[in-house]
Amino acid sequence: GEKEASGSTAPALPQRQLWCYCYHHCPEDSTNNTCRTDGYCFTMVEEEEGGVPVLTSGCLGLVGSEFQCRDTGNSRLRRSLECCTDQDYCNKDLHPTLPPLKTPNYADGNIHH
Amino acid sequence: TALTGRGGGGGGRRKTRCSRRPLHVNFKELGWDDWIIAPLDYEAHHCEGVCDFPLRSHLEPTNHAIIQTLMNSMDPDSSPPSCCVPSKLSPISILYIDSGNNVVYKQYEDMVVESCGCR
Amino acid sequence: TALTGRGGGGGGRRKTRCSRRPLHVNFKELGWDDWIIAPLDYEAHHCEGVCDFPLRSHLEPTNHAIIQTLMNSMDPDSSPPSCCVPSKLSPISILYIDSGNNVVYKQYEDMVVESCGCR
Repeated sequence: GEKEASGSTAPALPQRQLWCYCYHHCPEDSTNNTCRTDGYCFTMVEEEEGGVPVLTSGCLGLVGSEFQCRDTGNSRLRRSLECCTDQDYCNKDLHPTLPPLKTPNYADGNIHH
Repeated sequence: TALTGRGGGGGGRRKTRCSRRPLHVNFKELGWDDWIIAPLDYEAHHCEGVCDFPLRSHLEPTNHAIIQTLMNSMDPDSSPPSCCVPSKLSPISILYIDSGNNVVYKQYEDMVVESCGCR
Repeated sequence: TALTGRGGGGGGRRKTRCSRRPLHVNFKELGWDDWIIAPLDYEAHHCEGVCDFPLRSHLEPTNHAIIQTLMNSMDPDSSPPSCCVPSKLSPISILYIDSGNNVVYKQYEDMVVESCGCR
């Protein structure tokens, strides 16, 4: 197995910044619904308390992206989140759909490489 | 059902997410104009709003904040959501009279919120 | 009127102040046992409780948190109290299968709360 410890001596990768489409809770300094990140773009559809599905998209940092992009299939509110990193604004092409009602082990959150 | 993207519009109450808000501090109102000469007021800002999933990159969440947010979305009783707090602060300098009746000009650290994050 | 000193006892509801609380994270319940090999659960803790005046030294408040707490006690509408959040975190190491199907052992920073503070 490959041992990957933080703080290893491998030269630091140049900090690649990815542009994403951002909709609904963009950073304060965001322009034209865009944001920038060292991690992933995402799009998520979530069913709010009232049952109304809400679409949001934006930037996720590299820290914790393994957790956020995988999400949990057991959240109380129905939601589906997809991440991508292949090119700028890749989340414009993501169209997640809400999981079926109450299928216990339905795991969501795919990573697109 | 039609997809809405307008800030949790439709029936749902608009959720205000973690962001920097105004907080004007008036030392006179605090009753400190007996020792503070200047400034007598300043803009400190504060952080307020929900930290909900997913935690955006500009909120610079820690791994723990992300895990806690996921746990909260699974079972709100297990833990509260992560909290919106200052992630970057800056100082201001204050001219004041110290206990020895000297006039002092000193820089106070962490007095102004520059950005907010979820922790 | 008798002074009460037992943690805000007397008639008032006992205020639980900012402190570290349990938060047991089970990766299986999160649905992550398809990529995480070990550990499948761990104690992450979390921070919860009120940050009221005066902010004690063990809560390591910033100047801003102190000012915000004072402003809140003067006018609760001006700003919320400061928030109880992790002030010190520690890592854990996780053995998992990555997207290339390799078995990886990696240290994840900031996964366990060591202490809480008011910010």
